[in-house]
Amino acid sequence: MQLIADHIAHAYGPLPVLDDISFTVGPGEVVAIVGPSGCGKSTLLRILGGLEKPQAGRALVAGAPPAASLNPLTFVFQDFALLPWRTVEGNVRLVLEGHGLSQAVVAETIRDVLARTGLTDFARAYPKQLSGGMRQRVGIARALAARPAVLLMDEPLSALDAQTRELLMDDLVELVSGEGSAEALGMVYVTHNLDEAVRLADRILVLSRRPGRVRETVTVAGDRRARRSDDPELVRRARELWELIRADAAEADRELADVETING
Amino acid sequence: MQLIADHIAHAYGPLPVLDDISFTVGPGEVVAIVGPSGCGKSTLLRILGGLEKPQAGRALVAGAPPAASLNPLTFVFQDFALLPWRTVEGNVRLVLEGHGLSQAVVAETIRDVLARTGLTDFARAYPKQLSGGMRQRVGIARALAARPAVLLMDEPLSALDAQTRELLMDDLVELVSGEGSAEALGMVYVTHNLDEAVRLADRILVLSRRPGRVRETVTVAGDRRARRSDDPELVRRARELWELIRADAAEADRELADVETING
Amino acid sequence: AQEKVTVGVLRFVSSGGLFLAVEKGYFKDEGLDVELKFFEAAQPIALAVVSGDTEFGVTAFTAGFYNLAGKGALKVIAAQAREKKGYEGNLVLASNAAYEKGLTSLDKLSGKSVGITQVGSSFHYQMGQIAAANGFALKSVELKPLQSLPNMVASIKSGQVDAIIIAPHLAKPLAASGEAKLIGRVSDVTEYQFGGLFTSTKMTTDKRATVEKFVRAYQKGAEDYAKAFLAKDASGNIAHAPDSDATAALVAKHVYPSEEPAQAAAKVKGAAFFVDEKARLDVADILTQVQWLKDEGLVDASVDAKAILDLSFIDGHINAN
Amino acid sequence: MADVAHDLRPAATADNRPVTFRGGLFLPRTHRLVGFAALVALILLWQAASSFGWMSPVLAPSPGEVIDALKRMALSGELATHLSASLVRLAGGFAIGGTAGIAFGMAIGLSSLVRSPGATLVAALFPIPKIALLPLFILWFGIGESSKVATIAFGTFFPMVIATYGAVDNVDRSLVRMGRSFGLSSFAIISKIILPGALPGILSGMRIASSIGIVLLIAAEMIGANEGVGAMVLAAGNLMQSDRLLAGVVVLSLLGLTVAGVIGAVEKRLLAWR
Amino acid sequence: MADVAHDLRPAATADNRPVTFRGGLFLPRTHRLVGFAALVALILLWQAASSFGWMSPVLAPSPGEVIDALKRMALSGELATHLSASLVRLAGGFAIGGTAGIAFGMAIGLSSLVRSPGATLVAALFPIPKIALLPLFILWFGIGESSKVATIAFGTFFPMVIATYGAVDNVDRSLVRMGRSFGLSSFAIISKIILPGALPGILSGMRIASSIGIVLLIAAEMIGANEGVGAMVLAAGNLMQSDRLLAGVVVLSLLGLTVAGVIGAVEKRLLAWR
Ligand SMILES: Nc1ncnc2c1ncn2[C@@H]1O[C@H](COP(=O)(O)OP(=O)(O)OP(=O)(O)O)[C@@H](O)[C@H]1O
Ligand SMILES: Nc1ncnc2c1ncn2[C@@H]1O[C@H](COP(=O)(O)OP(=O)(O)OP(=O)(O)O)[C@@H](O)[C@H]1O
Ligand SMILES: [Mg+2]
Ligand SMILES: [Mg+2]
Repeated sequence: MQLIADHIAHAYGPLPVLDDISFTVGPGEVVAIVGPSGCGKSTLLRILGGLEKPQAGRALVAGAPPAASLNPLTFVFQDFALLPWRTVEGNVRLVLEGHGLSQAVVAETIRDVLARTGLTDFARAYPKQLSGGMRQRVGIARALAARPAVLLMDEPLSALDAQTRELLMDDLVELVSGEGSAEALGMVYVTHNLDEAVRLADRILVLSRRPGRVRETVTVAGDRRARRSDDPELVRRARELWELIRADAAEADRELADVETING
Repeated sequence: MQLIADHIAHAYGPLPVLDDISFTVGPGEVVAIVGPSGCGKSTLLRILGGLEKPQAGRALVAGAPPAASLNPLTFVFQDFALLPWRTVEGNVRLVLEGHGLSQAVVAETIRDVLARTGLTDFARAYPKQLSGGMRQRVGIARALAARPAVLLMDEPLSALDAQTRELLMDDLVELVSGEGSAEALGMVYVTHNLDEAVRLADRILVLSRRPGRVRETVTVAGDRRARRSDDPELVRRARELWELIRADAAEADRELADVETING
Repeated sequence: AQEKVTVGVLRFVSSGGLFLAVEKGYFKDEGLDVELKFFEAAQPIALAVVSGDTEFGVTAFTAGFYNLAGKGALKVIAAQAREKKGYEGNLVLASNAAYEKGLTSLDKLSGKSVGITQVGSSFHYQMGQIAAANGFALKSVELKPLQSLPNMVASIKSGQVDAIIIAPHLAKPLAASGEAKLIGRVSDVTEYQFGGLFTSTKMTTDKRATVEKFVRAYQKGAEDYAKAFLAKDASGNIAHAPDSDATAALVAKHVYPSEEPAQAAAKVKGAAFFVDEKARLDVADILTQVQWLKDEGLVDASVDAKAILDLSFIDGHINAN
Repeated sequence: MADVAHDLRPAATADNRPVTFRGGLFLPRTHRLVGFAALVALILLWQAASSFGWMSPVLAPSPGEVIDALKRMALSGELATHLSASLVRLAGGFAIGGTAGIAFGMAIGLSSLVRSPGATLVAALFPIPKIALLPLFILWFGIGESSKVATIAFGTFFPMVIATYGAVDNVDRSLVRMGRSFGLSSFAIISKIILPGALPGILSGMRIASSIGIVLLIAAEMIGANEGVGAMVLAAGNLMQSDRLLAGVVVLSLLGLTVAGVIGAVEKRLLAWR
Repeated sequence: MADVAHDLRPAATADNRPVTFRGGLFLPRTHRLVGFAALVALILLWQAASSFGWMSPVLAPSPGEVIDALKRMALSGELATHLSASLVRLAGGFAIGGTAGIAFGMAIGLSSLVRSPGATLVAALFPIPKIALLPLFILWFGIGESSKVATIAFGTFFPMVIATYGAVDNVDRSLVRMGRSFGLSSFAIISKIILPGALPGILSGMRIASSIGIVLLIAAEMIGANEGVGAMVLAAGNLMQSDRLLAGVVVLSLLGLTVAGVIGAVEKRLLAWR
């Protein structure tokens, strides 16, 4: 299944936040989205996932999702969005309920995704009892459990330390390529971490400051399974990306652009 | 004013999370704390700020805070903790109320911290109307407004893009050294971003996995105002730090340590 | 200066004597500035007199009243209305359904359900008298306390109860419209002292002069009431005095304050219970009432009926020996 | 930097279909007019019920008759008298009961010292019917205005206490911790964090308590009241004047709508941030 | 890697002082025993009031007398008869009114179609005193059990509706959005996200509604009831038997405590996550 952003534009009241965004992502592909804070990245993901109606343009899908997929377009939310009254396990179970899965399959899926996110010991803890990074991992575990065709990830590793992040990125790489029995999946990956972007993405969309517009699309070539974080080539690409962004930053210092304010 | 961690240890029920942490931080100093997700960093900050009682050891202060300080030990929370019913401006004003400040001083302070965090245009927006990174910046603006003697920052830039992060780090550097009229302040800086740690810190406490214990204390020498993110020496230090941490990660893969589980 | 006293009262025609005494200035003549305090239930009136919030009260006698008065705080000093043969009085209605099944007279009430307002109310007592007079046990009747007159009307119309005892101004329209059947009059069975004027025991001892003045004016009101509404012609029918319309209008002001005066006055005339012209109490009946209620377990055995009465303010109470 | 493309829009294939919108958040809208229409429908239903005889005309007159009765009462000035008497009692009683209820509810929600005894006494005293206590009310407050105001104050106090402490219990404690961390005084935390956080629950409690207050006008005006909508309804019941009785009911109902409208407006203003 | 130190503990200076603890989050604790003590204190106060004559013995007997009356009623089996009759009505009425109230409140909170008419009708009908409508209840439901159950059902319905829709309005919509994003059915979102999220408010509403239900036993048992605690209280009131009246009040109060205890236990279980 392919997910297609077709000239998407959006505004909140007088505040334009997205301007003419188009791209495609299919199985085995990762599109990373980087851009300044408040430029509309989360809004774009919501539109792609059908949670918000764009003011112009459309989010489209082409092709059928894999039969086993419980929820073809699956989010990892920036603010986690965990149910505080369910345990870690219960939060994951939420997305498995109502699909007629057997008890055994449900239990096995939960066991698997909690193990992958290092939460096995905290299966019965409530969100309130978790650290920030653990909450974020519950959000990831839940998304994995839904067997998505396209994952819409909003800064999914932002609260994690470098080593946990490494491990989870390895996991994501496997997922995307469809290692083992699983099918390959697509991923839209919003991040502010350029290292993550070059490590994971096939294409990196660099958005301008609000209203977010695609300033550049950077292609990262080569098998992502072969990439290593300390690969000098990747480090160089990340530095390049950074220069690109910094130029934009210098251009318009701070958020004093002449946009309509949201005030009043 | 100095803040002293004196053999602090803590546990939640059967789950030990901190073990014998000691360090000192004073005006003009930055102590960074890095460590795996869930190792007790946020807990440590809460104990240092008097929000939680440690099971052993003490948090101490020595010396008087600067007279102008509204709140000597000030937090930037990992989950922002904004009042949803107050606007951006109102959230900042909260910490200025009740100190007998004149209207003009309050207004000027708010103007200043919002400008520093790039939120001027969103002064009257409610938290719900902000992006993740903007919310985080409100938390920073609020902390700055309180004129702290020691800032306890819990991953304060985690939701921000690289360029905004750069700008805010420059700001923090100035703050710590007491540029201009302001007094120098101390900072305890929890982060999972090693580049941030080497860029800002005098000392980096590397914590082990839960229960968090100081594995290493890494000193970063040199004037922090002269440091640049792309300084090869800093990049080298960050890489060293990463190696140090990775060794720990390899040692005990994933969170399957033999700790008592929180389950049941 | 006039002495201020308040009287607790319900908006019923049977308290007409009191209203006339106010309207015609009899209290003023005695140097009393009387304020009427209208209540919407009888119970609080007695309580207000006990607590000293009002000096006097006029209501019907109920088991509750006797229980309260039996504790020594209240004294009954004059009469209100009375059930008397040949005058307006409570009527017994059967529901249409019950009537069709044969409930056509009072002696057939045994085994039927009868709606009353409250346990220990006058209706309850009157049902007891009917049972005694017709030779069946009260226990054989299923009494349904329904609390309010609208509830009674609703119950009889919908056949929820087989019969009710109810005041004539409500009974007659029901019977006339065919929504229920009239099967008897209470006054055919028994004469009955409905209620009285009472005050606190403290008043009768500490402010005797005031009480005497009040009673005198009250009696005058009762006399006017009797003259206007209760006079009979030779054939025994009520013959209203020529000024009865004006008198009724005065009463109506208090009973139906919101209604058109002419219509209200007519209602007053049509619902005029018997009131003794000198406001004398039927003492023997009160003793009988209390005894019956005691036998039924509704009035505490320790209550001394005679101690409730202070007969010294009016001469010649009926059946006083 | 290589491989820059500005439009990756794919060729539209027959297979393309829009992503299903799934953003419905169950955020219903309020339409004043629809609310009004519902009231009209209720009155029409009532008219139908009396036209088709589902309600006996003796017990329940038609809307027309009731409106007539209302008109007469309005013209004679009687309505104004009753309404103003009741409004004073209601406002006084609700002001006392509501304020005390919020204060006590806050105390139960905030203090270990108050919580157990407070919550227990509320649970024990709330279910006591006011009517059963009328004798004591007369004894303590007399038969003047104070007993009437007290009846309403007592009746609104208890639901406000329960709603308030429920709402306080539900305030996110991480915000309280934030307030503490900035050295806010306990008073500031209570007034700036807990009270606004509990406000939705408190306003919901006020809707309930104000309605209960109106219902209690009847009980309150049982005691020596000549004026007041409750007294009028009672008197009309005793005199079997069902048109007046229902006119009184209509007035109480309109009163309830007004109070609910006011609370709704306050809610809209104070909870705009949601 | 250079400059490794394992203990940076400073020399203790005279000047050192512990960081002030400021973690008090206003999370009061519940102590059953203290609650019980409060009840005992209330009874002692009552005893004192009657011993020192603050309450006229004519109107309010001492606790001792009331306990005597209770004992007599318990021994004669009268208490059991009244209590069981009332419990059946209360349980039935509250079950109907509560369930319908939660369902209707959810509908108001979730659907634009229901919201405006629903909220308006509730605001208009809640303030109508049940007592004024008893004649209509008799007409519609008779004077048997159904009118009694209906009275309680109506009385508990309205507060439950208001509490429920207030609670639903207050559920964090970002959680609903999450549910939508995982393709949960509307039913699943309502039952798994909105209902649990609204639960604290609903339980608080249940505390209020159950107390109102107990109060309404009196109104319900006004109509043709010979058995039931409410009927007993009414009869005792009519007969001025203040010891029996207060005995009835004590029973209602204990009933209220029991129901509150049950709700408290449910709350403790279901809201453990807070
Ligand atoms: N209120 C609590 N009750 C029980 N356990 C808790 C509580 N708060 C934290 N913990 C546990 O304490 C441990 C440390 O949590 P803490 O938030 O201090 O971690 P952290 O180092 O800040 O992690 P992260 O980088 O993910 O934010 C975690 O295992 C967490 O589950
Ligand atoms: N519900 C809303 N109402 C009004 N404005 C909104 C709303 N949600 C977002 N915005 C505004 O839209 C803009 C883009 O927000 P968005 O969350 O998409 O940014 P973002 O790119 O994800 O930023 P960040 O990296 O900080 O998370 C911001 O200026 C924000 O203030
Ligand atoms: Mg975002
Ligand atoms: Mg943390």
